[in-house]
Amino acid sequence: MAYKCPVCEKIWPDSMNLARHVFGTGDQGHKDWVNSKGLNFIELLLIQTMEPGNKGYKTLADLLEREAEQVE
Amino acid sequence: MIRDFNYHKVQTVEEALNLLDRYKDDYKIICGGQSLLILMRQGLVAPENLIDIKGLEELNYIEFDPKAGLKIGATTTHTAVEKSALVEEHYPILVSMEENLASVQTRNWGTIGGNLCHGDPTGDPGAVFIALNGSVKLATKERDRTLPVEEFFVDFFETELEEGEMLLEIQLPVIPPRTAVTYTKFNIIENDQGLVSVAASLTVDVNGHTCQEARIVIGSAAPVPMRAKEAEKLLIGQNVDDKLLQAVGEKAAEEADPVADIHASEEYRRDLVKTLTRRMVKKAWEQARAQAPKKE
Amino acid sequence: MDKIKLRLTVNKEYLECYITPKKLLVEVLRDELGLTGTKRGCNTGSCHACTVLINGLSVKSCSVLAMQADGCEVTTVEGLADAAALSPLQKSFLDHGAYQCGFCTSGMLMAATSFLAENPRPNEQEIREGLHGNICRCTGYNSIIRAVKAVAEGKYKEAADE
Amino acid sequence: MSKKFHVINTPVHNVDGIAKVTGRAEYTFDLVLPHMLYGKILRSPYPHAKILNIDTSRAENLPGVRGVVTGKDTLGVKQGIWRRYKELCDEEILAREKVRYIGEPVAAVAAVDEDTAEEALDLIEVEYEPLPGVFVPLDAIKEGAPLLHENAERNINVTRHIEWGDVDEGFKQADLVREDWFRCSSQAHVCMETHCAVASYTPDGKLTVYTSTQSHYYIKVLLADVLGLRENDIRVISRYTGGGFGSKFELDSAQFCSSILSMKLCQPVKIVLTREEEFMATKRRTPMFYYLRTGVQKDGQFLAKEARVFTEGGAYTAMGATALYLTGFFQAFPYDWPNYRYDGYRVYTNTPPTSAMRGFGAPQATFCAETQIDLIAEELGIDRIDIRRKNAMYAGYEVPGQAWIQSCGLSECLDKVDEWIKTKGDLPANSGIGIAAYGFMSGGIFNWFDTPYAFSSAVIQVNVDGKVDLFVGSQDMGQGSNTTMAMICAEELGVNVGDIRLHMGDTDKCPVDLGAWGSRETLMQGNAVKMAAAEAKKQILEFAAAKMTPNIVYDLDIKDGWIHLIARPERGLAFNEVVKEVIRGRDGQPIVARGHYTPHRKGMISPAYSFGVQAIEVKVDPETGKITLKDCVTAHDCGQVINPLGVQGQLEGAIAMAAGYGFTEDLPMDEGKILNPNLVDYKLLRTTEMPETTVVEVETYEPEGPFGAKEAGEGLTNPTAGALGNAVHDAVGVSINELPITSEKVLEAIRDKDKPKTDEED
Repeated sequence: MAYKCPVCEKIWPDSMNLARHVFGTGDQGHKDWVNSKGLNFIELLLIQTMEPGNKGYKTLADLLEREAEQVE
Repeated sequence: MIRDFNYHKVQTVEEALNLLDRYKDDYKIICGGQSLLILMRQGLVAPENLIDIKGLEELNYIEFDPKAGLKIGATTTHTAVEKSALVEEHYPILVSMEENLASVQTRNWGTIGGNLCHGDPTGDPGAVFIALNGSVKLATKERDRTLPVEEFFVDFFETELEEGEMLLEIQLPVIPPRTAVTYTKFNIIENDQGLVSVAASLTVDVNGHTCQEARIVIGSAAPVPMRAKEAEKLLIGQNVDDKLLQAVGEKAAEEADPVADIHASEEYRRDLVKTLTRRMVKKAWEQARAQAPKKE
Repeated sequence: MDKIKLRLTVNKEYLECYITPKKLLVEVLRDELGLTGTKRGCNTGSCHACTVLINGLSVKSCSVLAMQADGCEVTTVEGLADAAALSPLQKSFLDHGAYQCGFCTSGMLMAATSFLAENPRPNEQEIREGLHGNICRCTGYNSIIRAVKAVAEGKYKEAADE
Repeated sequence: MSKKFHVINTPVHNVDGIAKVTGRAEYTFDLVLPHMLYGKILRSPYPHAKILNIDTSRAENLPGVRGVVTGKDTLGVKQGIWRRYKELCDEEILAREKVRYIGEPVAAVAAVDEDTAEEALDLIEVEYEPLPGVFVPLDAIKEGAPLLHENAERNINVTRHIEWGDVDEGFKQADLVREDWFRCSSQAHVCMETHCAVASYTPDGKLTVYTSTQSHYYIKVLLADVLGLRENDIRVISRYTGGGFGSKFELDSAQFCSSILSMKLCQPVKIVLTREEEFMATKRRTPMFYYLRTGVQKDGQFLAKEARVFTEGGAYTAMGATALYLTGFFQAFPYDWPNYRYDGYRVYTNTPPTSAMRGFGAPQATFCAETQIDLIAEELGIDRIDIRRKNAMYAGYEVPGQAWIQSCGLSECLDKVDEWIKTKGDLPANSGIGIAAYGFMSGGIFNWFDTPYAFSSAVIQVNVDGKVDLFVGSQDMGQGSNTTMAMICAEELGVNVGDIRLHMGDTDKCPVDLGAWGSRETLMQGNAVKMAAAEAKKQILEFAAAKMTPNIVYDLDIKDGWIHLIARPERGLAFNEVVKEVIRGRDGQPIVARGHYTPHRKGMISPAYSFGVQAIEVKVDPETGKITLKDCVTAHDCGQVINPLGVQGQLEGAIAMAAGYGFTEDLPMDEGKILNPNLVDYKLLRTTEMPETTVVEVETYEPEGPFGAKEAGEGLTNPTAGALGNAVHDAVGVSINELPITSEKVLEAIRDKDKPKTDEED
C-alpha cells in the first residue's frame, strides 16, 4: 500500500519506507509533524537505537498508516 | 617561547662555580639540555642566567680503578658511556641501560650528569646507579661533598643540589665478586620512559647457595627512584626459589608508591612492579650464582 | 637582548653570524641560513625530524642552543650530496621508496648517515634501534629499514666511490 | 610474449623523490615571503562558554604587533564542506558568541615575529561566561543535557539509517544470535607537517594562500564563501604537503586566520600550528559506541545483522556526517548480508570536532565486525577462514540499493592468507595469529560540496621536444598520486615517466579535482588523466597515420616514444619528430587534450571497491599484558597495481597507523581537555615496533578504473585493529572490545578469564 508523505507529499511504496523517509529527512517540518501527532521524534530515534527490533521505525510506520494519505 | 636569558659559556669548573655563586638566586645550568630546553620552550623554566657547561672538557671523562671503581664526569654523554670499553668490561649493565635510553640523538648530546640533575623518577641512570651503590660528587665554590645517589633525589624533579652547587662526578664502587646487576623497564614503545622500571643487584655466598646481599630499586613508581628495602630483606640468607621470588615481588609492589596517569593505573603499575621485580631478582640470582665457584 | 657571535662550519663552509642566545640550532639553520631542508615536527624533542650532524654525530637541532654548537661542524641534508652526486643513502631511499610525504626524510637521512658511519655493518635489528627516535607517519618504516640495509650491504658502493 | 604494460606495474620512485631526499622540497612550513608577518591564534580554555567581551587593545599596543582580529572582523559565515546542506554548516572558525570546545579559535594576532605574536596572545582579554559542558554522546542525548547548538535538539547532529532485506525475519531463522558492545577510540592524524598557511592579500583584491592541504580546490571555494570573495580571486598553492590522512581537506584555522589578517593588513601572514594546537584543536578520528546484533545459521551462513552506533561528534559537523554513513555501510563489508539494518547517530559534545581520518569510519566498523565474526566462529566451532569465505562478497554482487561490486578478489585473498598461516605451523606459547577481512571505496560519489565541475579533470600539452606537460588537480600529500598520474599518462600516451612534466598544487594553473580524500585519486583523477592522454594520442596518431600511409586495416600504437604499426613494430617514427610536425602542421598550435571523470549511476557510495585480508602474528606476555607484533601478511586486491613501490609503502604505512589505533594511540580527555597533546605522551609506533610486512597482490581487473586499477592505501587502515584484537584472542584467549587494546586491559582480561598461564621472561 503506497503512502504520501504528509509533509513533502513524496510517494512511498509502503509505510515502512515512508517512515524511513521521515526519519532520514529529519528536518524541522518532518520533526514537527511527528511531534504534532503526540509522538516525540527524538524519543523515537533513541528507541530505534537503544532497543533491538526496529521499534522506533515500526511505531512511526503504524502512525503513518493511520495518518498519512493512501495512494491508489 | 623561550624567554631571553644571559648566556654564560664556561671553560673551567672554577669559572662555573664562581658564576653559580654570583647568580645564586637566578640561574640554571645547561649541559646537554635535552630536557631543560623543552621546559624552557614551554615557559616552565625561565632563568635570568643560563650557564652552559656542555663544553666543560674537565668533566668529560670515564676512569676506572680496580680498587676505587668507576668515575664518570658529569658532562660525559650517554653515548660515551654506552661505547666505553671500560664500562663494557666492568659495568655491562650500564651499556644495556644506555642502549635503551631514549634515542641515539638524545644520547649523542645528552649527558649523564644532566640526566641525574633533571630529577625525573622515570630516568634510567638513577635507578641503576642506586642498585650499583653509586655516589655523586657535588661542589660549590666553598666546598665539595659526596652523597649516595639514593639520597640525591628528593622529590619529583627535585634533587639535593643546593644553591650554587653543581654535580661534578658519578662514582661507582667496584662490583663485588659473585654479584650480578640487572635492570629492565616496562614500556610499550621501545626506549620510551618506563611505566615502571626495576634494577636489582644480588650477591650470593661463596657456594652460591644463598643470597648474601640484595638491592632492589624501583623507578617510575614513586616521586624518586626508590629502594624496596623490605623486599630486599626477604632475600638475605635465603635460597631464591619461585615461592620466594613471588613473595619478593609482592613485597616490592606493596612498598612502591605509584600514581595513576593516562598511561597506567596505580594497580597496573603495582602489578608491573611485582612481575618485573620477580624477573630481575631471578635473573640477578642466576647470573650471580653462575659466578660462584663450581660446587656439588 | 644583545646578539652574540656564533661561528659555525655548516656543510664544510665556515661562517659567522650574530644571534640572540636563546636561538636554537634549528632556528639558526632554517631562519638565518635558509637551510630549510631541516624540519621541525614538534616542541618536545620527540619527532627527530630536525636531526643534523654535529661533528659527525646525529643530534636533534631543536634540542641544542645554537651557541652550544659554537665552533662545531654541522652537516645538514643539504650537505649530503656532492653537487649532483647523491649520497648512497639518498640513492637507496629513492630506489626503496623510503619516503612519502618527505617531511621526516631529512632527519631520517641524517640519522641514518651518522648511524652507518658509527656502525657500517649493522643487522636489521640494529638499524631499527639506530633509527628508533625518528618518527615517520607515512611509510611504516620498513622501506626505510630496507634502504639503510641495502647501503650497509654495500649495494650502493659505486655511489660512494663516484 | 610482450609485456602487457610498458610503464605500469613497474616500481617507480616518487617523481618528487630527488626534491625530497635532498631537502629541496619546499613545504608551506618552509615558506618565507618578503614583508611577511607571523600569526598566532588565541584559543578557548573552556569547553563551553559564552564570549561576553574581547578586549584586544593591550595586544594591539605591544611593539611589533601589526594587527589583531576576532570574530567581529569576519562575515560570521557558518561554514562547512556541506554546501548542499546548509544546516550542517555550523562552524565559524573564529567564534563570535560562543565557544564549544577547548582550543576553539577566538582571536588571531599578526606580528613581526612568532615570539611577539605569542606574547600578544597573553595580552588579549577575553571575558567568558562558562556554561555547563557535556562530553560523552550518551550523556549529551539525555533530556536536559546542555545544548551546544540551538537547533540541535538533544544534541543530535545527524542520523543515518541503512536497511535492506527483512532483518527481523533473518533473526527468526538464525541458529545463533550474538550481541556485543564495542567502543572505538579516537585517533590523531599526526601529520609530520602541522597545519599551516601563508596568506597574501594584495590591494587589487586578490588573495593567494599557500597551504598544506589535501584539496586546494576545496580550500579555494570555502575561503571564497567565508571571505566574501569570488572563487577565482583566490589562488591556493600547495606544492608539497607533509601528510594529510584526512585532516587537511576542510578549511582550518591557519588558513582562515592568516587570510583574515592578511586582508586586514595587506601583508603576507604565516601561521603554523604548534604540535600542541595540532592535537588540541584540529579534527580527529570519530570515537564510536557500537552495538552489534548478529544472526547466523549453524553452518556459519550469515543471515541478519543489526548495527547501532553513537558517534562522538565533538563541537561541529566537520566531515563527521560522512563518517557516520560510511561506518554503517562498511559494517556490512565485505560480506553478503542478506538482511542488514543500521542506525547511526552523531551527537554533538564539547570536545574537539571529529571528522575524516584515513578509513573514514570503516576501521571502527571493521574492528567491531571482525572481532564479532571470530567470536561467532568460535561459538559455532567453524574455522575463521571458512566462515569468511562462505559469506564473502564476489564480483557481480550487489549491496542492495547501495553499491555494485564489479571486481572482487576477496576469496583469493582468503586463500593466500590461509596458506601463509599454514606455513607458520605451531606457534610458541602465548603467541597467536588474528585475521580480518576488509573492503574500501575508490572515491566517493557524494557531492555534498555542490561542485558544478567534473569530479576530476586533467589537461595535457605535448611540446615539440616530446615533453608532455600534465596538469592535474589532484593533491600529492605523500601518498604518491603525482607518480601514479605520471605513470598513467606515460602508459596511455606511450612515452616514459621521465617525459612527463607534472603540474599540480595550484588552483590558478591546474584543472579542478576534488582532492585527495576517500581514496579517489587513482580511480577518478587517473581516469581523467587517461582520457586526456588517449585524446592527445589520438591527435598524434591521426597525423602519423597520414604520414605513414599504412594499409587501413593496420593499427598504430605508441610505446616508449616510438610510433609504430602494431603488426610491424620496426616500422615507425620517433614520437618527438611526429609531434614537431603535428605542431608545425597546425599553424604552431601545441597538442592539447582534456580529460575528465565524474561517476554516473554507480550506486550511492563509490564506483569501485578494493578488498583484502590481513593476518597478524602477536606475542602476548601473560604477566604484563604486553603485546608484541611479530609478523604480518596482507593479501590485497586493488585491481591492477599501478606502482608496486607505492602500494607497498601505502600498505606498510597503513599498518603502522592502524596498529597504533589498535594498541598504542588514544586521546584521553578530562572534561573536554585532551590530556596528551604532545608526541611524548601520544604513543606512535616507531621502527622497533613495526613487524615484518608481506604483501600479496591479488590482481583483478576493475572495469571502472584506469587500466583496471582501484583504491590502494586508505582501506588498508581498516583491518589492522581487528586482526590485532583477534590475534590477542588467539594467543591468550581474551577478547577486548574496547580500543585501544592496551597491555593493562589485556592483563585485566587475562585475570578475569581464570588464573593466568605462566611464562617466564624470555
